[in-house]
Amino acid sequence: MTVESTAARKPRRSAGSKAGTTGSKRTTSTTPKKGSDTDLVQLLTPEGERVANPEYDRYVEGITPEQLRGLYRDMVLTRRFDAEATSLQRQGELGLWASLLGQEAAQIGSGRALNDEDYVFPTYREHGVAWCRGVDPTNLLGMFRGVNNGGWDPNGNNFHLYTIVIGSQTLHATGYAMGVAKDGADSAVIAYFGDGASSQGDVAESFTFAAVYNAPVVFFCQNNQWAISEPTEKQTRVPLYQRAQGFGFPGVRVDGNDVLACLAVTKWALERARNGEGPTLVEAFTYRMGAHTTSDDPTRYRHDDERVAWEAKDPIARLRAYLLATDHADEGFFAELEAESEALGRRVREAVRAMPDPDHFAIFENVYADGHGLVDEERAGFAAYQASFADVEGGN
Amino acid sequence: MTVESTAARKPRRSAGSKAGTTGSKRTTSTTPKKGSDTDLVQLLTPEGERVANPEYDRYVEGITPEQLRGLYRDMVLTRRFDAEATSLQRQGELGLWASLLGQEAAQIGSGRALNDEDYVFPTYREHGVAWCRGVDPTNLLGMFRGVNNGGWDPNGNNFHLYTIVIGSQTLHATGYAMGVAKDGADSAVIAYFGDGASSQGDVAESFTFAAVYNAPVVFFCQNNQWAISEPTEKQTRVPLYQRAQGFGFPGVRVDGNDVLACLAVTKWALERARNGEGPTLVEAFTYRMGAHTTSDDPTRYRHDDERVAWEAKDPIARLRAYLLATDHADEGFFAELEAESEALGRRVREAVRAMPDPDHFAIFENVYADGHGLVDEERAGFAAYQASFADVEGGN
Amino acid sequence: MAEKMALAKAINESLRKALEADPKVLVMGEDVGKLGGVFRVTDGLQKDFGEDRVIDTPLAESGIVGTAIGLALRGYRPVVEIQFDGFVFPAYDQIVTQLAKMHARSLGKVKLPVVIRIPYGGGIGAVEHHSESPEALFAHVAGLKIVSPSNASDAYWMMQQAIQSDDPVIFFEPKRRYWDKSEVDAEAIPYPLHKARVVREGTDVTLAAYGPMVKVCQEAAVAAQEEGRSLEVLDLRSVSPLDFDSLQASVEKTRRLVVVHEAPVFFGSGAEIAARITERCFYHLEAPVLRVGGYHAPYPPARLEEEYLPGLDRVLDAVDRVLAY
Amino acid sequence: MAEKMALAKAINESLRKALEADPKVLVMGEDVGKLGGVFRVTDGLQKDFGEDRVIDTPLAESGIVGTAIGLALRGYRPVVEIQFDGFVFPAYDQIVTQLAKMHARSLGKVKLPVVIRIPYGGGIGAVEHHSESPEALFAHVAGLKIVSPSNASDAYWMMQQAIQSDDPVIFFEPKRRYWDKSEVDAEAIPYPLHKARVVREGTDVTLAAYGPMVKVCQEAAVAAQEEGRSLEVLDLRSVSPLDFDSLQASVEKTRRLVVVHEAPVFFGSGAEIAARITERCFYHLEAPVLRVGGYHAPYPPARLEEEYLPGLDRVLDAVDRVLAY
Ligand SMILES: Cc1ncc(C[n+]2csc(CCOP(=O)(O)OP(=O)(O)O)c2C)c(N)n1
Ligand SMILES: Cc1ncc(C[n+]2csc(CCOP(=O)(O)OP(=O)(O)O)c2C)c(N)n1
Ligand SMILES: [Mg+2]
Ligand SMILES: [Mg+2]
Repeated sequence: MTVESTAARKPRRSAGSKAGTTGSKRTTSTTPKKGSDTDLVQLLTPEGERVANPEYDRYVEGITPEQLRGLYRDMVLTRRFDAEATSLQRQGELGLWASLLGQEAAQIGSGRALNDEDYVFPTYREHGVAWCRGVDPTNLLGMFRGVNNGGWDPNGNNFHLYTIVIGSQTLHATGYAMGVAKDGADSAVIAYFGDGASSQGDVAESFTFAAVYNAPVVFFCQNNQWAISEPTEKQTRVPLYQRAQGFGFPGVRVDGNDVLACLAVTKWALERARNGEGPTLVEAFTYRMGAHTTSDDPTRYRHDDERVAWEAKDPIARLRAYLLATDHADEGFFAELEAESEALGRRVREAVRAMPDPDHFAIFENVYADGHGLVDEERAGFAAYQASFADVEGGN
Repeated sequence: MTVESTAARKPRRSAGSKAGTTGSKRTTSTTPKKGSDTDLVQLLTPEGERVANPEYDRYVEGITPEQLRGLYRDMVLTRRFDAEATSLQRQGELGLWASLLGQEAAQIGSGRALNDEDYVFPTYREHGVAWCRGVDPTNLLGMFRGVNNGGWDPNGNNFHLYTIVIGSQTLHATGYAMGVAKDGADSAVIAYFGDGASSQGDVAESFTFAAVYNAPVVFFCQNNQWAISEPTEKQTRVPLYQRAQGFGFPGVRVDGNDVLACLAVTKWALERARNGEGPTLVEAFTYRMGAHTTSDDPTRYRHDDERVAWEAKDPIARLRAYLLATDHADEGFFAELEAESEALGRRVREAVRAMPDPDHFAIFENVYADGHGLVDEERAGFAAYQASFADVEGGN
Repeated sequence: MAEKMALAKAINESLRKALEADPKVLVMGEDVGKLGGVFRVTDGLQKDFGEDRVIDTPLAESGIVGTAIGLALRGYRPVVEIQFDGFVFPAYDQIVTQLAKMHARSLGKVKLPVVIRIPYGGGIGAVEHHSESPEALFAHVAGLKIVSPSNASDAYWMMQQAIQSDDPVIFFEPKRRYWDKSEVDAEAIPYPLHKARVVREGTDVTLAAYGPMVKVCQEAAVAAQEEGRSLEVLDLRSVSPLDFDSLQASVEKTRRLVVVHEAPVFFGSGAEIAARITERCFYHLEAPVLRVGGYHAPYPPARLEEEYLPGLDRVLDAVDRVLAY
Repeated sequence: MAEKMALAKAINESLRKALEADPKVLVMGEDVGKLGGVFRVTDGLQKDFGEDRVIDTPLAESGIVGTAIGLALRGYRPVVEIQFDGFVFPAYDQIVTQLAKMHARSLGKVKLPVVIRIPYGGGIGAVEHHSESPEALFAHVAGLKIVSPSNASDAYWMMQQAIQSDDPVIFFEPKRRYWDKSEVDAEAIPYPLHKARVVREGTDVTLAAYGPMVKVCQEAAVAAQEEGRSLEVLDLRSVSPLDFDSLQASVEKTRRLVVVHEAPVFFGSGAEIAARITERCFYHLEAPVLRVGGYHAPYPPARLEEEYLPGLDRVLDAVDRVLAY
């Protein structure tokens, strides 16, 4: 994948920099470096081997086998829920579904790094984070079923509503974090966004505000390699985690399919926030295994071998391998989890099917907190109009 | 000046980073460094001494005494014009004026680095660049007098109209540069903007587009230390030139009061653009000696000693000292220039006073290129309305 | 010559024709390339015209419109896609303060032939921000032209005309009609871009609509006929300028007008039409101009959109009311 | 108790009172701190309440509104300043898709008590983007409330009420009236925020306006009186909601209505008022509702603004016309 064919086609304008006048020897200018795999924080290899990391090990030092099984369980149940939602969409119970398949480690690792008092600003794909926050999975389905635009109380679990307008929630998170700092509270804020979102002006502005006000916020970018049909190369020509530096705070790239690494790096970033060290950018390098949403057809723009290659890095498989190799889990655990998984799927399926359509008058509800004359007038007109049919039906 | 008092007030959240878990030793994360004066490209000291710079010297190597005198003349005449405009505003001939006082070197140095075919996208303060492009200075005054919103043909001198909405022109410049690349043309584009503007989402988006399409554009940021009343610390906590790196192109900070350095660095950046190496960010470190505009009162927010300290770095004085020390100019030159300067002031003064008010019907002109029924209708109504007074006046 | 095709396909063909005819025409937006857009309106264009002319952009609407302005300044004629109605707002500043005003700002020196395509409106059961009708928010702004076709033939021709226009045009595509087919005659003489068209003649009441609501009005007219009422249906086609002459001519005949649009009624197109037609036809009108449209509420979740959107019954209810005067 | 003060000073006093009364109230924007804002509306507030509560922000309007939303989610009540009308558009997305809709999106769980102050309108001889009246672009959007005071007393009280409101309020400040003085009684019982007020009684024609145009209408009424015409002047004060009851009551008396605003007529407030009042008062109106406002053109350079803006003569011309029916 080249950066842009415009450049590639004109021989006079070759992409990338030429040798000669530019380069890192230039002390007075900053020259970007291309990222390499060594930039990636990894604690568990795709094969499930634990590799030491002098800087981040301490954040998962005391982790117990039970906690490891917990992370595994979270990922499995999230994936199960996600699969159920996908099939509910196929069955017509949902209008749309945005699958997190492949991103379980990024979400569970970061989600489990949080304290209860921390506050989360998700996109529309953070089902795993929602799970960690204790949001009932069925509540996530309301907007995809079309019965509401956000089906939970954000303050119930300190998990904000899903935000569809790309990037906007990063500013809400930053403002919230500015408030946390003003309150002198001991909590942090985390904003999720995607690789595509990194191009939005709002995200850059949130970096500026967070840096200037030294806000306790973690910017957690799940680089799943795609923004619908566009590969990350259409958004940036250097690794995204490097974006933070020019705004005055650190950025780090973590293996987004390694739940331990995601946990550790997010804990580090949250610790920075709590210690008054301000914002951090975490780029979780992961992969969207499925379609963008159930409306999408990825065969139009990407090769299957890419997905296959990423399957070898599956976040769940690698933790399973590790649990088995270390005897931290036995077959009984896996079997039990399988059953729990099925039960979850069943419960979600039933709950969705039982989800009632909203009352028609919901259109007019909560438009304003303090009311608005026009809404009242239109509600009354609507009621009269509806009643006129009732009359006819009654009359016949 | 602290980064933000919010942080300063809460002992738990100290601004800046603590020792310990962060730092540049961390290979997997990028940690911003604070800028220092050694970051600054300088070829002429404030005292007018030429200092060698192994990297940028070659861009001014063959410069002749005549060219040096030319740069000096440009700066002097620009300053004279600017002063005239300020006094025209005081006399009520202009509604407003945005003075470039102190920024002459940044503008003349960068402006004289350009080829005729290059294209410039200014803010509202680039009077010196306009001068370099050959735009008649009086044309710049139309919008400040209130007779038009842009008084020259952008394609006449490849100098776009002044843009007031902060940051928006950086995207126009990037798009224009994308077009230049598509055409395979041998020219470059330069976008001017301020330190305050660096916070706008549009500027970040222009960096993204320029990098992704490898567009031949130079982002020229005049960091004049202030955005109206806000010091640069309210926009960023690291030097602005570092912003570019995270978008994948180099940034450099140049002494914005050193016309030679500005010339050299801009030439380097333009060369990169022409060679197909894509965008560059140049931060010209300079100072707004005067008020933000004639409407502003800087005594409310900054101490005079700051201005006094910067006066010692005056861009014109230092080149004068160099010209004298090297015998590249004699008193005759300075006396002649003084006279030319006065003549320019006189010419501008007279031209402004002679500038006619626009015809009333200009309101309805150029709203659309291909016309619009409503505009025609409203113009006709306006004409009838105006005529009704003429009748009355005629009747009386 | 005429060929039956879906509205989305007609736009695709129109873009193809423009790309072929003029090397300065560009297509740009999110996912317009390989994917062919989320609605496949640009399907196959990148393959045939290259990444240089059919450009997948970064995910940043202000950047898309802002660079399109720059490209237009360089002599290109960009056709920009905004993926959905609700995502045009990050570009609003560039549209309102730059795109709309630069021609005037330059005293006519600069022209910005930029087309902004926006699939708009509801009725497809989508999630939030995917079903809105923001045309009034653009019509208030001088310097922009706003059009919306209701059928494939108009979509084809109006896109040709929009691209040829030297003014910025916001091209609102009725997304729920993308799959509706009608005859497109690529050799026809096009109807003027900003002129309304009587799509059904009638004598009792005029229904005026554009984009997705034209079909609803036509169906209402058929239903009304069964009740012995003769409704005239006017497809406005252009929201800025609005063709008040055609509206006036129709209202002078029918003496009653109902305006129908999906956008909220409050400060919507119907307000402007009602105000001006009342002024123009004060002595002709037997009843106030009535408006049928969205409520003053965010576009509701999909399971409520049928109640929110103007449908046949609500249009006929307004007809009843306007005839009751 | 009552004190004569300029409109800008009244807002300053009102902000001061709010900052004193509620530690959750914040003031934020570009240059609102040390400088006290380019119009000095926030003069002295940072000195007295600290940088923690009166916050100079980075130069980024979307960031200002977006972080204000976040602060509101955390329990704060931010009062945001947009420096000039023409610079609100970079924040338009956050206002329209987030601020306006989050209460509904959360099914009422979340409240966003954010006030956005916008000095607006022309008449001060400014350069481009400093004289616009974009209220209609916000009124069309459900979830926002839009108000505009015409005098110091209303400015004081309406700001108090806007800050107390649990809904987002766009507070349009008539910048050319900033220096106009009138009595402010800080102990009075405030008039309802969204209710119009008859500022002059009359019988022949109703003039309806808000913000800067109220004074023009009052002057027109005085001038008309000399010609023996009795004009009623209604200060609408709120653009969303609009007080149609008060409008109706006045029109039922005078039978003629002229709406005056600086914003372009096309798709402006006058359209909505004309449409709805015509519907409500169809049998009372002796003439169509007439509108006086800006033209469908970018706000012109300062030396043309007198021709562009509605002034006394244009209002009286409309009065003549509306009486000629
Ligand atoms: C402002 C805006 N523009 C466009 C869209 C349409 N859209 C929805 S998701 C998406 C791609 C997002 O990519 P990324 O940020 O990488 O997140 P991912 O979906 O991969 O998790 C786009 C373009 C949108 N929701 N908001
Ligand atoms: C979008 C926008 N917001 C606010 C303003 C008002 N304004 C005009 S100049 C200015 C400060 C600009 O500072 P900087 O970018 O540093 O440029 P300088 O004036 O110092 O040259 C502000 C806030 C504006 N013109 N545009
Ligand atoms: Mg992605
Ligand atoms: Mg500055």
